[in-house]
Amino acid sequence: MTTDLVYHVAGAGLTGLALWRLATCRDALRRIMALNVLAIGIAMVLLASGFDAATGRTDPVPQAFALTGIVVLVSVTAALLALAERIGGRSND
Amino acid sequence: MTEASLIVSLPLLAAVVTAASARVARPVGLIATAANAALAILLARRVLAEGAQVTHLGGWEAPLGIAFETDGLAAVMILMAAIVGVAVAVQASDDRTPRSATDPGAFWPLWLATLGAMNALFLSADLFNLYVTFEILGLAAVGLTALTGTRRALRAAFDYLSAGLAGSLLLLLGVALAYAAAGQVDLSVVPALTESAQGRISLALIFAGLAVKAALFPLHFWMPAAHSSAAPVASALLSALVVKAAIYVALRLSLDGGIGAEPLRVAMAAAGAGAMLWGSWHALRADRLKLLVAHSTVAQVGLISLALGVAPGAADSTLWHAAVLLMLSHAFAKAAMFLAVGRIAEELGHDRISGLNREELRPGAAEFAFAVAAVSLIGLPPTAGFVGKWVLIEGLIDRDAWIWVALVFAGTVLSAAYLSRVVSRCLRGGPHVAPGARRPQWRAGDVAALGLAVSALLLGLGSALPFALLEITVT
Amino acid sequence: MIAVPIWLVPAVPLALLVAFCVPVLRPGVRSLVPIAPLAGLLAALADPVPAPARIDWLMLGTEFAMTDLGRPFVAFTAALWSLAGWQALRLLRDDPARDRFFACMLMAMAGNLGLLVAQDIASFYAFFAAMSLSSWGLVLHGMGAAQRFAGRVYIGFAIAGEVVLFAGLSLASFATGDTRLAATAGPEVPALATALMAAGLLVKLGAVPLHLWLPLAHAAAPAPASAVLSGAMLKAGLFGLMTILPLGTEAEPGAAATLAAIALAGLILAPCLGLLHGDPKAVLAYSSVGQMSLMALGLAAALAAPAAWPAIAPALVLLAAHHAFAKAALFLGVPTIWATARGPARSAVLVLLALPALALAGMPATSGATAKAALKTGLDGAADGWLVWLEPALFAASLGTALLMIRALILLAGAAPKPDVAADVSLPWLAMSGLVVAGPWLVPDPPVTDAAAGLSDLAPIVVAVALAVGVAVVLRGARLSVATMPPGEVLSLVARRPEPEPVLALSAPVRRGHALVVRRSRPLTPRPERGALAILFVAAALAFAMAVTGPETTHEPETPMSDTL
Amino acid sequence: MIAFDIVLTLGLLACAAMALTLRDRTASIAAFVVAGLLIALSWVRLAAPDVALAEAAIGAGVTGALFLRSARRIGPITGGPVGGMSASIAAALGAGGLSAALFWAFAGTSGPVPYPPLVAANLEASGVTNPVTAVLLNFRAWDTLLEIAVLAVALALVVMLGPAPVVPRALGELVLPFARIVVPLAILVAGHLLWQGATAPGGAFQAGAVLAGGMLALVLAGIGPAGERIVRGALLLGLAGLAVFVGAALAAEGLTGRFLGYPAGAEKAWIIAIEASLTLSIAATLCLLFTGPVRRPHQ
Repeated sequence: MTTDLVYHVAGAGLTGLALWRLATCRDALRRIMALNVLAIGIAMVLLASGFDAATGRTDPVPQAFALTGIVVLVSVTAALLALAERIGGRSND
Repeated sequence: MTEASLIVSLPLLAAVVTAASARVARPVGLIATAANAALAILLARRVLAEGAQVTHLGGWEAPLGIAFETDGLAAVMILMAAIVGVAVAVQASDDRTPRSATDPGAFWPLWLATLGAMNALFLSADLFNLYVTFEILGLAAVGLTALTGTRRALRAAFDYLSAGLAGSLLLLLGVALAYAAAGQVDLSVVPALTESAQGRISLALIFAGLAVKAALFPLHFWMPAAHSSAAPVASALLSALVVKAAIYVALRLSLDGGIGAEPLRVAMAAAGAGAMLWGSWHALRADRLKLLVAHSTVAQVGLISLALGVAPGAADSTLWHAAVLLMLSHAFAKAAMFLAVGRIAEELGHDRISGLNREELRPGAAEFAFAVAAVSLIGLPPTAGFVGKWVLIEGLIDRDAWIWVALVFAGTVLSAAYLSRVVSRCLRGGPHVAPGARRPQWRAGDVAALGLAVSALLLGLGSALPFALLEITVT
Repeated sequence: MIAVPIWLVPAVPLALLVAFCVPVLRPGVRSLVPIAPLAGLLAALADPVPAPARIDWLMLGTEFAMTDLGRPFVAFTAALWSLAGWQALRLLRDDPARDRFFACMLMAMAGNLGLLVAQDIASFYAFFAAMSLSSWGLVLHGMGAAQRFAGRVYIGFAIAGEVVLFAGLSLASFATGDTRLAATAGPEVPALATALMAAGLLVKLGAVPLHLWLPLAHAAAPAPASAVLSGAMLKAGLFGLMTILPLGTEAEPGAAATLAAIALAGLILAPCLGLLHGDPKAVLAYSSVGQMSLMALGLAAALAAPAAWPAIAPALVLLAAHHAFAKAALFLGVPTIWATARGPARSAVLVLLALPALALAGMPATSGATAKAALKTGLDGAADGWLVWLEPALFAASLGTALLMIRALILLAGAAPKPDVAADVSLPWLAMSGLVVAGPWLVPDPPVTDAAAGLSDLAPIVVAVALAVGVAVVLRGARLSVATMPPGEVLSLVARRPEPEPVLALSAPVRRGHALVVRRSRPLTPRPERGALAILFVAAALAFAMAVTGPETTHEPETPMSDTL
Repeated sequence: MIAFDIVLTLGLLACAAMALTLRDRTASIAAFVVAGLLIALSWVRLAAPDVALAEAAIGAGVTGALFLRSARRIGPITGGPVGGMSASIAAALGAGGLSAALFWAFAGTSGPVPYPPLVAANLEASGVTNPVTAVLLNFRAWDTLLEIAVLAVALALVVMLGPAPVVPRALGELVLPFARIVVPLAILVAGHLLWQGATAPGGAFQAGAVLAGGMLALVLAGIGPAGERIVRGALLLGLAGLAVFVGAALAAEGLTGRFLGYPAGAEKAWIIAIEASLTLSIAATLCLLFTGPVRRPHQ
C-alpha cells in the first residue's frame, strides 16, 4: 500500500459522500457544503494522481489545477451563500 | 494583436469597467458589444481567407501551455454569440425597459463577462481551461437569472447555480481522471482517452457534466424555472447562448473522437428524443408564455442533441453540420422569441397565453417577430431551421435511420402544435380588436426581436456561408 | 441597350421591400412601385440576353438565367406588374391599409419575376411560395367578409399547392441528385414526382376542379391585384408546367388524356358558371379559367404528340401573352368604369373595353386571332385522334369567352359609379389597352405562316351575340331575370357562412379540454435533491456503460461485410 | 508514514461526514473547518505545500467564515430528511457505486507523466524557480487570468445581490486586541509569501488570502472605516486585478507578439508585478465577498 493509494481511497470516499448528501438533502447550506466537500474530493484524487511515490514529488500542473479549483470554489460558494441568504434557508418552500 | 486575443480580452476589460462604474456602463457596454461583433466578423474573414489557426498562448506548446484553436466551427459560434449579443444589447440599452430591482447597471458586467467567457470557451483547446470558462459562464449566467431580484428569480438562480456547480464539478472530476489516465489535459488527448477504460469513464463524467450544463433531458430540471423567471434580455442570452456553450463542447469532443464512443452517442440521441417529447408536452401544457418558450428550449436542445448523437464524428460531416445549423437557428430564433415575449408581456402587463389578445391592444411588431421566429423554430422554408432539418433528415435517410427520421418529424409536428397556440392568438386581429385599439409603440426591443427573427430567416437563404466556414478545420 | 444584371430582376422589388420597412422612406418607395418591375422588362428586351448569374452562398447555390422560354414571360409579366402597380397607386391613394398592400405587392412581384428567371429548384420554389403567400395579403386587402372568405379559400388552396409542389420538387431532386430546375423534366424523374409538381402548379393555373379559389380571389381583390393575379400569376403556373413536364420527348398518353379531360371540363364549365355571376370581376375570372384551360389543352396535345411540341410551345407563349394583356386591360378597366359617370363617357370607355374583349374572343386582326391561329397550327401537328375534337373545343372556347365577355360588358355598363375613385386610374388602363391593340405588331416573329383570318373566326362571336340577343329577348318577353349565383359556387353550398373572424385564428378555449391546453400545469417547484439524484444516476450509468463497452469497439475499422460472411 | 496517512484520511472522512450530517449548524461548520485543516495537512503529505497554504487560508479560513456568517442569517436546519428511505438508499447505492468506480479508475492508472519533465525543461525560461508559480503565472497563465475573472464576476454578483453587510460591533471589544496583533502580522506574512512565491511555496493567492484574513479581523473588530468610500475603493481594487492582468497580457502581446508571452529576460519582473497587484485585488475581493457591499438606501 502506498501513500497515493490511501489518498485515492479518501478522495473517492469524499466524492461519494458528497454526492450522496447532495441527492438526499434539501437544506441550502448543507448542499453548498456538500459541493465543497465534492470539490475537495476531486482535488484529492487529482493530487494523488500527480504524486510520485518514488521521488516524493508532485507534478506541479495538477497543483496549479487544485489551486485554481480552490479559488474558483470560494467564489462560487460566496455567490451561492449570498443567494441563499436572499431567499432564506430552504430553497424549496 | 490578433483578433483571437482581442476578442477574449476586450469583453473582460469592458466588464471590469462597467462593474466599476454604473454611470458609464451603458455606453461602454454597447461599444464593447459592437466592437466584439466587428472582431468576430474579422476573425471569420481571416479564418475564411487563411484557414484555421492554432495560437499557443505565451508561446508555450500545447501539452504544457494552452492553445487557441481558431477553426471554422469556433468562428461560427463566436459570430453567433456576437450577433445575438448585439440584439440583446440593443434591447438592454432601452431606457424605458423596466430594470432590475437590485441594481440598475448590473446587466452590463454580467453580460460582458458572459461574452468574454463564451469567446474564450469557443477558442480553447484545453479541458481544464474549458472548466474555468464554464465557471465564469455559470456565475455570470446565474447573475443574469437573478437580475430581476424577485424571489422566484432568486430561487431559480440558486437552483441553477447549485446544479451548474454540480455539473462543473463532474466535468472537473472527468478532467482529473483524464489527467490521471493520460497525463495531460489538452484536447488532442481525447482520442487516446477512448482507448482505455479509465479514459472512457472520464469522458462519461465530462459528458454528464456537460449534460447538466446543456439542460439535456433528464438533467434539465433547473432550466425551465431559470429561463422563465429571468428578465427577458437574460432569458434570451441564457437560452440562446449559454446552453449552446455546453453543446458546443460536446460537439468538439465528439469531433475529436471522444463522444464518438458508442454508449455516449446513443445516450445523446436517446436523451435528445426524450427531451423533444418531454419539452413539447410541457410546452403544450404551459399556461405562461415564458414557460412555454423555456420548455420549447428543452425540446429544441433535444433535437440538436439527437443530431449530434446520430452524427458519427468528424469523418462524415453532414449530420454535425446540420446540428450546428440547428444551433444557429435556435440561437437566433429563441433569442428573438424571448425578446418578443418580453415586449408582449410589457405591453399586456402579464404573459398568460389565454390572455394574449385584448380588445384594446392590436398585435404589434413583437407579435410579428414571435411568429417569424416560430416559423424558423418549426423549420418551415426558407429559414435556417428548415435547412438544418433538411440536411439532418437527408443524412438520416442516407443511413436508413428511419426511427430517427420519424422522431424528428414528430418533434417538428409537436413544435408546430405548441407554437401555434401562441401564434394563432398573436395574429388574431379583426373584429376581436376594438376599432380604436392602440398599437404598441415601437421600442428598441421590437427592433432587436425583429432583427433576430429576420436573421434566422435570412440565415436559411445564406446557409452556404456557415457551411463553408464549418469545412475549415485544423489539419 | 444597357446590360442589366439578371439578379436585379427579383432584387429590385426586394430592395424596395426592405426600404419599405423604414417608415420615413415609405412615400418615396410607394411611388417607385410601378418602376420596380422595369428591370425585368429591360432584362427581357435586352439583346443579347443578360448573362446567367450564379450566387453560391444563397440557399443551395442560386442560379439565375434568362431562358428562351422565360424571356417572353418576363417581358409581359413585368409590363403587367408595372401598369398594375401604377393603377394601384392611384386607386388606393387614400386607403389606410395601402402600405400593407404595397408591401405584399412588392413581395409577390419579386416572387413572380424571380421564379421566371430562377434556374434551381430551391429558388424557384422560394419565389413561387413568396408569390403565392404574399398574394394572400392582396386578396385580403379590403378585410370585409367577402375578402376574408376568399382569403381563407385562397390560402387553403395555396398552401396545399405549395406543399404538393414542394413534395414533388424534392422527390424529383432526390431522384436525379440534381438541384437544377431543368433536371425536373428529365427522363429519370419518377412519375409520382411529376404528378405532384403538376398538381401543385395546376392549382395555380386554376384548372378545374382546383379553380375554386380563383373567381373568389379575383372578385375580392382590388382591381389591379386581380389584373396581376389573372394576367401574371396564373401564367406562372403555365410556365412551371412548361418547365417541369417532359414535353417533346416521349408520348404520355395517360397523362395527356387526364390533362385534356381537365382542360375540356374547364372549357365547358367556365362559361356555364361564369354567366350566372353578377360581379363583373367574377365573370372575368371565369373567363380566365376557360382561357387557362385552353392552354392546358395545348399542353395535353403536346404530351400526346411530342413531335408537335416545337410548334405548340410558341403558340402557347403567344396565347399566354395575349391573354395576359387582354385580361389585364379588362380588369384595369373596372376602376375606370367606376370613375366615369353613366353617359357618353362611359359609352366611350365601354367601346374601348370591347377591344380587349373581342381580342379575347378571337376577333380577326387582334392578338387573339393571331394566338388562336398559332395554336391551331401547332395542334395540326398533333396526333390524328385529337384533331377530331380539338376543332370543336376551340370553337367552344371562343364561344364561351365571347358569351362571358358580353355578360361582363353588360354588367360593367350597369355598374354604379364610385365617386371616390380618381379619374386618373384610367391612364394605366389606356396604356394597357394600347398594348393590346398593338399586340399583333409587337410579336417579333409571328410563328404562324398563314395568318389568313377567315370569316370562320368570326363565327363564335356572331353566334354569341345572337345567343345573347336571343336570351335577352326571351327574358324580357317572359319578364324573367337571371338570378345570380353566390360567390364560391360549390363552396358556397358546403362551406359555413364566413364568420366574422379572421383567418387562421383558433377560438379561445371556452372550457378545459377544448383547445390544445391539455391540463393546466402545476406551479413548478423544483426539488433540488431530486435533480442531484438524477445527475448522480446519469453519471453513474454513463460511467458504467463506458467502462463495460470495451475500448476496442471505436477504433476497429468498420467492416459491415464481415458479419454476413 | 502510511499509518499516519491512514489515520489522517480516516479523520478527514469522519470530519466531512460530521459536517454533512450533524443537525446543529455550528457544529457542522466547525467539523467542516477542521476537515479543511486536515486537508491542508494532507496536501503537505502529498508534497503540495502551495495548495496546502491556499487551502488553509481560503478553503478552511474564508469559506468557514462565509458559512458561519450565512448560518447566523439563515437560521437552524428545519424539516427532517426528505425523499424517504428508498430514495436515500438509491442515492447511497449510486454514490457508492460511482465512488468505487472512481477509486478503481484512479488507482488503476499509471499513464504517462509528460508534465514534470516539460516543466523542468522550461523552468529556466519561465523566470521563476517555483514550478507551481511557473505553471500558474507563465505556462498556464490563461487559466489563472480566467480564474481572476471568476473572482471578479463573483464579486459583481455579490454586489448586485447586495446581502446584508456584516455588522462588526457585536464582536468589537473581544476582537480588538487580537486584531492589533494579527493585522501587521498578516501584512508581513503576505508580503513574504508573495516574494517567496517566485522561488518557494507561496504566491499571490496565498498572500492575498492571508491579507484578506487580516483585513477581515480589522473589519470584525470595527476598526476599519467601513464607510461607503472605503467599500467602493475595495471594489475598484478587487476589479483592478483582472484589468491589470488582461492589460499585461495585451501589453505582452504588443511587445513580443505573443498573448501572455512576457519579454525574454524580464519574466520575473512581469510575474512579480502581476502577482503583487493580484495579491491586493484578491485580498480586497475576498474581503468584499465576506462583508458584502454597503447596504443601499433603497433596500
